[in-house]
Amino acid sequence: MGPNLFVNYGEAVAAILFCIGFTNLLLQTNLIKKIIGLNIMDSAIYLFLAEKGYIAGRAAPIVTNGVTSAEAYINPIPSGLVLTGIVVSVSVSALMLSLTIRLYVRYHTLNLDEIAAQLKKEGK
Amino acid sequence: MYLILLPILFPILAGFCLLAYRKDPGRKLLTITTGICLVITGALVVVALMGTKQGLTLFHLTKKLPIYFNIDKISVIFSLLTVIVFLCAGFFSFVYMKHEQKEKRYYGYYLMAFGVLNALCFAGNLITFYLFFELLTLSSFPLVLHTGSKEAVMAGLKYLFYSLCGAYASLFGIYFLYHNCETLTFTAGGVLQISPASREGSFFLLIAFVMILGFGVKAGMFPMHAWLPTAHPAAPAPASAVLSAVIVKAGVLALIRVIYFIFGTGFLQGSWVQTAWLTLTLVTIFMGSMLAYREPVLKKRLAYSTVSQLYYILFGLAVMNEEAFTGSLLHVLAHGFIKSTLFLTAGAIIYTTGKTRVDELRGIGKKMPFTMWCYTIVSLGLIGIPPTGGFVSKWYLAMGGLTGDIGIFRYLGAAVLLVSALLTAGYLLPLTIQGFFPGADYDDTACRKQEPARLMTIPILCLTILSVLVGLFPNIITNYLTDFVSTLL
Amino acid sequence: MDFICNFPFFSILLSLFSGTICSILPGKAAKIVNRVVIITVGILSGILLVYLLDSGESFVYWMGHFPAPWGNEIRAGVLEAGMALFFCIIMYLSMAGGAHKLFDEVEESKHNLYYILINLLLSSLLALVYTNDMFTAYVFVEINTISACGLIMIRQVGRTIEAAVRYMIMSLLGSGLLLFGLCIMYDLTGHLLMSNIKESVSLLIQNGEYQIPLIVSIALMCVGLCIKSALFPFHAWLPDAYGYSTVSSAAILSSLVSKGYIFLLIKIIYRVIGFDIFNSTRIIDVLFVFGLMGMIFGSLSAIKEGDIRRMIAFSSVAQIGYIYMGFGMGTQAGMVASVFHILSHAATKSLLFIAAIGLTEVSGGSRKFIDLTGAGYRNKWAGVAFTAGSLSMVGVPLFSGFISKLLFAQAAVQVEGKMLAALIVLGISTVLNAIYFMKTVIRIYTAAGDTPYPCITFKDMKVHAVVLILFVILNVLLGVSSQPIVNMIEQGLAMFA
Amino acid sequence: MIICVILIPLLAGILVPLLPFRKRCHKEIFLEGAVILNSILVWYLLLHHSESTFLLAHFTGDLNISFRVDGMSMVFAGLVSGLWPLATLYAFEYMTKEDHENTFFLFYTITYGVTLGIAFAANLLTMYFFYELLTLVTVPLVMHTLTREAILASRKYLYYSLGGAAFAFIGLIMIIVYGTTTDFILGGVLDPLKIGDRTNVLLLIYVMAFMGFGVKAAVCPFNSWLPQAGVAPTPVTALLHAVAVVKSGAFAIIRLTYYSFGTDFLQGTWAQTTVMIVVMFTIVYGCSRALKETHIKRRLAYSTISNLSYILFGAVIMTPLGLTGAITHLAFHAVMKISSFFCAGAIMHQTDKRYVHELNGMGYKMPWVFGIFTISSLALMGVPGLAGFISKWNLAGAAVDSKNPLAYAGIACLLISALLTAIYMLSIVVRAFFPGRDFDDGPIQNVHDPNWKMLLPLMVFTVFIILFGVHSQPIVDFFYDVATGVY
Amino acid sequence: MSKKKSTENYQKTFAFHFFSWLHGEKDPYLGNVEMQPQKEYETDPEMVLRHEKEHDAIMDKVYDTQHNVQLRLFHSLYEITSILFCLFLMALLLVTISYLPATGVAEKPVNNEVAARYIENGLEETGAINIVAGMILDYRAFDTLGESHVLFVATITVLILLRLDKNKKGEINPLTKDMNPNDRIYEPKNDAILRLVASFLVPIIIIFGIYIILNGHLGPGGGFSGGAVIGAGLILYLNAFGFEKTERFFTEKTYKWICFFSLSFYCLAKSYSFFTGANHLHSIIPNGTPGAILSGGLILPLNIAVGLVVACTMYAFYAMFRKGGF
Repeated sequence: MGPNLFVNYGEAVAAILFCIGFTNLLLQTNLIKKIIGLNIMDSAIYLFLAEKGYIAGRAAPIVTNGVTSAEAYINPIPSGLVLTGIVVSVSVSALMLSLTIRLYVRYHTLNLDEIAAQLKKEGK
Repeated sequence: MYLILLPILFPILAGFCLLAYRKDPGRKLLTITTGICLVITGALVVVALMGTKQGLTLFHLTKKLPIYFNIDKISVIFSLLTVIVFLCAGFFSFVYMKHEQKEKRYYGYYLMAFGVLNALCFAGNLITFYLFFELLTLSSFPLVLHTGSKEAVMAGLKYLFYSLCGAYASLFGIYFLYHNCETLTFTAGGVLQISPASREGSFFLLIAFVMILGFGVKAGMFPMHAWLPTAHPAAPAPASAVLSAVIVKAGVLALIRVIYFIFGTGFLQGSWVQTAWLTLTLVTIFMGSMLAYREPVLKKRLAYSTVSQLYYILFGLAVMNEEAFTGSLLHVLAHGFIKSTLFLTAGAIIYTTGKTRVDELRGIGKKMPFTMWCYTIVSLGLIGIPPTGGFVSKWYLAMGGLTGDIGIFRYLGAAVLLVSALLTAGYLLPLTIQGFFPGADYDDTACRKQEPARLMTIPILCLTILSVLVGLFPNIITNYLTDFVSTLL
Repeated sequence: MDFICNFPFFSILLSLFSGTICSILPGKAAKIVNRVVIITVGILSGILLVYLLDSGESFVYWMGHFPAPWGNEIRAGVLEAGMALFFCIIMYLSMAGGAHKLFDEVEESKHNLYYILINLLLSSLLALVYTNDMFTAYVFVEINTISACGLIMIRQVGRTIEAAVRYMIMSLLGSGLLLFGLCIMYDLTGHLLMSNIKESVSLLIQNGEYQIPLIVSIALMCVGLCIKSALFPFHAWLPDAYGYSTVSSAAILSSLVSKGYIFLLIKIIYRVIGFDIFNSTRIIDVLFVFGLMGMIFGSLSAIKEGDIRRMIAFSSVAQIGYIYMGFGMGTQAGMVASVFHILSHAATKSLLFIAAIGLTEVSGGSRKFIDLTGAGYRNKWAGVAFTAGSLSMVGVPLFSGFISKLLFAQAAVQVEGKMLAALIVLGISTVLNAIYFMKTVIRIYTAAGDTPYPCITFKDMKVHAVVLILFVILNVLLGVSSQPIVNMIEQGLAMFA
Repeated sequence: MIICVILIPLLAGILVPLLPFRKRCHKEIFLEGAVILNSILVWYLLLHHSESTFLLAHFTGDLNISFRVDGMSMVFAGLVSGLWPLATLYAFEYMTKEDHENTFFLFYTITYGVTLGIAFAANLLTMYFFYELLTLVTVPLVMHTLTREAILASRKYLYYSLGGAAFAFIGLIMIIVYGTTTDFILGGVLDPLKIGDRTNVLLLIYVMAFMGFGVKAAVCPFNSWLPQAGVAPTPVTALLHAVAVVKSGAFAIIRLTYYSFGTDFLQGTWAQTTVMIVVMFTIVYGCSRALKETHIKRRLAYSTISNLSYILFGAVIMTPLGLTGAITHLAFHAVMKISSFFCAGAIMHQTDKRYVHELNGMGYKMPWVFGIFTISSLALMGVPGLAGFISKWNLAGAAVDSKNPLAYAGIACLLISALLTAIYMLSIVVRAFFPGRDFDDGPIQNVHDPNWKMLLPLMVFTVFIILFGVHSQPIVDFFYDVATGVY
Repeated sequence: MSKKKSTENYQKTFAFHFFSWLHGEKDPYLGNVEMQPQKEYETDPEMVLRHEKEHDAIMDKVYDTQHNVQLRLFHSLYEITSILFCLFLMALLLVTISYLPATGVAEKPVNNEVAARYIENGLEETGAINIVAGMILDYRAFDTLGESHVLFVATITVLILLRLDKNKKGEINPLTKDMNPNDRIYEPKNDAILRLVASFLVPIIIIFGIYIILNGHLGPGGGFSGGAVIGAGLILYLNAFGFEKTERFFTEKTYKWICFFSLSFYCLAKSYSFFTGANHLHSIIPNGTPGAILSGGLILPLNIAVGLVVACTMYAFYAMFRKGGF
C-alpha cells in the first residue's frame, strides 16, 4: 500500500465509483441499470482525470488580467480531455438507449437473458 | 550333366499337363498315361543316380544363393525309397481311385509330388532344399483334401498351415545361417565355424533348436503332431501311404541335412539342444504308441504308429554316433516299406469291406487271407522280430544308444525302445488275431473270399518282400554307408 | 516534407469528410462516393508505401501548427502504409461482395446511413493505424466501436439488435478499462504522445519508481484491447455479432475491425512501452496462454456449431488466438508472424463469409448445415471459393494459411520454454480446423437429391463471383509470394520503435 | 523436363471432361496415350538424368518448390510410371459398370502427376506440398460411389491424413530451423552445432513426424481408414491404396529418415526403438486383422497394412542394407499387391461377389484370374522362386546384419506375418479350387474370365513377379547402389 | 463315485481341450478363417434427422434454468466469481492510486513543460483567453474533430434504429411496424402552465446558450456546452407547443442541412489549418486582439459550428425517442 492513498482521496473515490459502474454494467440484467452503470463508470473516469489536473491554490486556466505564468493556473490538459470524454459518453448512452427502446418495443422486457430465450424460441 | 534335372522336371511337367488338360480323358486312358509316367520317372531317377558325377547349378536366386543339385549317398537312399513307394502306391491307386471322382486332379498332383520329392533328395544346398520343401507341402496337400468332404478340407488346411509354420521357423534359422557361414551347400561335417561356447554360439544353439522344431513339424514332433492323426484318415489310402512313408521322411532328410551337413555334430555334441531333442523324441515315441494303442479307427492307429516309428529314426540321429546313424537310416528304409504296406492293406480292406474301425473287422482273415498275411508279416517286422528289417535297424539303434555318450539317456533310450516295441505289438497284432481267429460265435458261412483286384495285391506283395529283404541282407546298405558315415561324425 | 507526406492526412480527412457528405446524398450516390473514397485512399496509401519503402524511414506529420507534444501528430511508416493499403483492398472487395444482398437486408432509405458508417469506420481504422497520440487513438477507437455496432444492427432483426447490445456492453467495458489505463499512464508520464511516453517510461523503469501503477496501467490497456478484439475468455459477443449481421459488414467486422484494435496493441507494445520492457512483464505469458486456449476452444465450439456463419465466426476467435499466441512468444519473429497472420486471416475470413453467403443464398436462405448439401454444385463459384478458403485456413501449402503457420512454427521453435506447447497446440488446432472446415466442404459437395433450390450460374451474380475470384487470387498471392510481404513487415517493425 | 512430366497427367486429367468425345473408345485412346507418353518420358528421364535441380517457385527464405532426379525418386517414379498405364487400361474395363466416369478419370490421372511430384521432389517442403495435394486429389476418388459409407470413409481418410500432415509439418519445421538446408542429401542435413543439447526434443519431433507420415503409411494406431477405403472402386483401391498413396507415405518416411534427419543421428537412439516396436506391432496387427476379415478387398487392405510395415521395418533398421531391403519390398510388394487387388476387382466385376465364402468353386470357372491370384498369394507368402521371397530375404538379411536384438524379433514378426498371410491368402485359393464334394456350380454357371483389357495387366504383373523372383540380381544391385548413394 | 460333469461344462474344461488337441480333432482355423458375412454398415438419412431432433430437444431441456439444478448452480457461481473479480479490480485500483503522485501538489510529472507552454504562450499562439478552449480547438484540434464525428456517428445510429420512414410503396418497414407511429396521442393537450412558463423561459435559455457559444474562447464554455443549452431550450419548446409549432422552423431537412454545413465547415477549416501547419505555411487567419469577440483565429466560427451541431443533435435525439421522426 503506497503512501498517497489518503492524500489522493479524490482519485480513490473515482476508483471506487469506477468499480461500482463496472460491476453494474457487467452484472445487472436490466438494460437501463446497465446504462446507468455505464454512465457512473465514465463519470468516475472523468473525475479521476479532473483530479489529475488539480493543483491546490491555483486558478482555472482562463487568462485573467494578462497573467500568463504557469504557476498561476492548474494544468489545462485533463480538463480538455474531460470535455472530449463527456461527448463520448453522451453519444454512447444515446446509442444504448435507442437499442434498449427497440428491444423493449419488440420483446416487452428489459432482461437480456429473457430476450435471448425468446430469440431462441423464435429460432430465426 | 543335365541328367539330374530330368527326374525332377519330367514328373512336374507331366502332372501340370494332366491338370491343365481341359477334357476328361476317360479312366482307362488316364490310368495308362499315369502308369507310364511313373515308370519313366522311376527309370530316370535310377539313371540319374548312376550317371551324375558332380552337382548342377540351375540359376542364382541372389548373388550367393544358387539353386544347386548334387547327389550323395543319403540322397541315393531316400530317392530309392521314394521311387519304390511311389510306384507301388501309384499302381495301387489305379484300382483304389475307382470310387473317388476327379482322379485326373489326384494323379496330376501325385506326379508333381513325386517330382518335387526327387528334387528334395537331390537338393545340394539349404535354399534349394527349403524351396522344394515348401513346394512339397503345396503339391502334397491337394492329395490330402482330395475327397473334398468338410473334414478332408479342414485336415488339408491344417496340414498346410502346420507345415508352413514349420517351414517359416526353419526359414528364421536359414536367415542367420546365411549370414554366418560363407556358403550354404551341404558339406559333410558342417559349415558353421562358430564355437558353441561363445556368445554368438549360444544364440546359434537356439537357432539350431528352432530349426529342429521347424523341420520336426513335418515329421510330426510332439508339440506339433496334431495334423498327422487328422490328415491320414481324411486322405485316400494310397495318398496316406505315400504321405506317411515318404513325405514325412522329408522332415527326417531335412534334419539330417541341417544337423550333419550344416551345423555339424561337433557343434551340437553334448549341448542342451541334444538333450532337449532326445527328451522330445523319447516322449513322442512313447506318446505315439500309447495313443495308437487306444485308437479304434485303423488308419488313425497307423498314423500314430508312424509318429512313434519316426521318432525311432530321430532318436538315432539325436544320439550322433555311427551305429545310431546307420540304424536310423536302416529304419528309414524299413519303416518306409512296412508302413506303406500297412496303409495299402488298410486301403484294400476299406476298398473291399468299406469298414474303417478295427473292432468291425472280425474274421477278415477268412475273407481276405492274402492281404492279412502280408499285414501280419509286415507288422512283425515293425515290432522287431528278427527276420524282418525292423529288427536290424532297432538293433543298431539300441547299440548306438547304449554306446553313445549321452548320459542317462543311454538306459532310458533302450528302455523306451523296448516298451514301445511291446506297445507296437499291442496295437498291430489284435487285427491279425481278430482276423484269423474270430472266435466261436463267428459264422464263417456267410463270408466268401473277396480278394482285392490283382493290381492292388502285387504292390503289397512286392513291398512285403522288400521289407523282409532289408531285414535279411542289411549289410549291403551298412557297408555302403560306413565310410560315408565316418566322414560325417 | 514533400507532398507525399500529406497523403496520410489526406486519406483520413477524405474518409471523414465523405462520411458527412453521404448524409445528404441518396443511397445510390452515397454508394458511388463510398467506392470512390475507398479507391482513392487505397491509391494514396499505395503511393505512400512505395515512397516509404525506398526512403527507408518513417516520417512525422504535424496536425496543426505546433510540434508534437503540444499538437497532435501522425506518424507514417512502412507497416502503417501497408496496413492501410491492405485494409482498403479488403474493404472494397467486401463491400462489392456483399452489395447485391444489401437490398433485401437494409431498408431503402437507410442505405446512405449504411455508407456513412462504412466511411467513418474506414477513417477510424486509418486514424488508428497512423496516429501517434494516445488520446486520439482512444477517440477513434470510440468511433470504430460505435460504427461497428451500427454495422451489426443495421439489419434491424431481433437477433442483430440483441447482438449489438452485447457487443456494445463488452466493448464499453473494454474502452472503459483502456481509458482508465490511459489516464494512469498520463498521470505517471505527463505525456499523451507515444514516443515521449516511451522515454519517460524507460526513465521510470531505470530509477524504479511507480513500478506497480506502471504495470497496472499496461495491464489495464492490454485487457481493454483484448476484450475489444474478442480474445478467448471475452469472445461471448463475437459469434452473434458476426453470425447475423449483413454480408459485407460481417466480412469487414471480422477481418478489419478486430484487427484495428490488435494493431493499436502492437503500437502500444512497440512505441509506448518498448518491446523489451513489455517482454519483461508477465503479461506476455498471460497473452500466450489465452491465445493457446482460444485456438483450442474456438475450434471446439466451431465444430459443435450448426449454423455455417456462426461456425466461421468461432473460427475467427481461434485465429485471433493464433495472433495473441504470436504476441505471447515475446520474440521479433513471433511478432512478424502475428502481423502476417493479421493479413492472411483478414483475406481468408472475408472470403469465407462472402462464399458462405453465396452458398446459403442457393440453399433457400437457410443456414442450417443439412440444407447446404450439394450447394457446391448449385453455386459453383461459391463452392470453389469456400473450398479455397477452408484449404487456406487448414494450412495447405500454396495458400496464405500455410505461410502463417510456417512463420508461427519457426518463431515457436526459437522460444525456449514455450516451444513444445506451441507446436503441439498448433498441430491440434490444425486438425480441429481441418475437421469442421472439411466437414463443410464435403457437405457442400455431396450430391443432394432433387432439391427445389435454383442453381445460379456466373451470369446472374457476376460481381459476387468476380469478388470471390479476386479474394482467392489475393489469398494465393499472399501464399506464394510471401517473401516481399514478410520483408516489408520486418522493415516496418524495425521502423516502428 | 521434370516439370512437364508432372504437368502432362494434370493437363490430360483436366482435359478429359472438357473434350467432347463422341465415342467412349476415343476417350480411352486419348487417356491411355497420354499416360503411356508420360511413362515413356519418365523412363527417358530416368535413364539419362541430369543432376540439375529444377526450381519451380520460390517461397519465403530458402524454402522453394524444386524437383530433382536422384536414386530414390528413380525407384518410386519408375515403379509408378510402370504400373499406371496398366492400371488405367484396367480402369477402362472396370468403369464400364460404374457411372460418371469423367470425374473419376479426371482425378485418377491427376493423382498420377501428383505422385510423380512426390517422387521427384528435391526438398522436404515440395514433398510436403505434393503430399497434401495427394490427399485432396484422392478424396473424391474414395468418395466416387457417393454412397453413405463412401462419404464416411472419405471423411475419415481426409481427417486422418490432414491430422497426420499437421504433425509431419512440425518435422518439416525442425528441419528448416535445425538443418543446414531442406534439400534431400543422403545422410541427413542436421548440423550438430545448431542442435546443441536439444537432441531429445529433436528425437521426439522425429517420432511425431514419423507418426505424421505414418498415417498415410498405415502405421498401427492410425490405419483404420485403409480398410474402410475399400469401399472405393477397385482401380482406386488397387492403385492408390496399394501403390500410390500408401507408398508415398512410406517413401516420405524413407526420405525423412535417410535424407533429412540422417541415420547416424537416429541410429541406436530410443526413437529408433519406439518406431521399430510400433512397426513390428503393425506387421502382426495387420495380418491378424486380415485373418478375421471376410470382405475380400478389406482383407487385402489389411494385408497391405502389414506389408507396408515391412517396408518401414527395413527403413527403420537404418543401415544401407536396411534401405535396400525397404526399396526392394516397396517395388516388389507394389507389383504383387496390385495384381491381387486387380484379381479381386476382376472377381467383383464379373460376379460382383464381395465375400470370401461366396467364392466357392470359382477356380475352375475363372482359371486365369484365380491362377494369377494364386501366384500373387504365393509370392506374398514368400515362397522362394517368387518376388516376395527375395524382398523378405533382403529385409531379414539387413536385420541380421544390423546386430540389433530388436531386429531379430522383427524377423520373427516377419515370419509370423508370412504364416498368417499364407493362411488368409491360401484359404481363398483353397475355397476357389477345392470347393468340396457336395458342391453344385449351378449359380456360377455363366461365370467366365474378363476380357483382355483386364487380363493383360494381370499377366504382365505375374511375369514381373516370376522374373523378379527368379532373376532378381540386377534389380537388387541397382537398389543397393541407390541405398548407398551411388545414384 | 466321481462327480460326473454334464457334457456342456465338460466341453469348457481344460482337459477336454487338451485331449481333443492331442487327438488332433480341435481345428484352430474352423471358427476364424471361415466366418459368416459381416453385417453391412447401413445408416439411412431419416435416422440422422431423428438424431438431430433428439439433440435439439435435449439441448432445450438442458438450457432452461428453472429445472436444471446445475445451471442454477452455475449462475450463482458466475455471480460470485464476477463480484469477486470486481472487488479484486477495486483493490488493485486502490493500490495503484495509493502509489500515484499526490494530487494538488505542483511538482508532479503531469505538470511538465507541455502544460507550462499551453499556459504561457497559449494566449498569443491561439488568441484564446480560455486556454482549454484554445487547446481543444487549436493545439489538439484533431481530437475534437474526432469528437464531433463521434457525436455524428451516434446520431446516425440512432437514426437507423428509431427513424420510421416509409419505403416507395408507402408502408412502414414491417420490422418497425409495432413501434407506435405517432406520439401525438400522448401529447399533453395545450397544458396551460407549461405553455406560459415556456413562453417566458425559452427565449432566455436560447440567448444564454448563444452567449456561451460566442464567448467560448473568452470564458468557460464553448461550442459543446452552449449547444447543449440551446438543445435543452428547443426540447422545452417542443414539449410546450407540440410538433406542429416546431415543424414550422425545424424539420428533418433543416436538421440534415444544418448538420452537414456545420460539420463540413468544421472539417474544411481544421484541414486548412492542419495542412498549413504541417507544411509550415503561414495561415492567413489572424489571431485578433485578445479579449475581443473576434479574437482567437478560427475558434469562434468553430465554436458556432459545434454549437449548432450539438443543439440539433440534442433535439434530434429527443424527437427520435418521442416520435421516431421530426
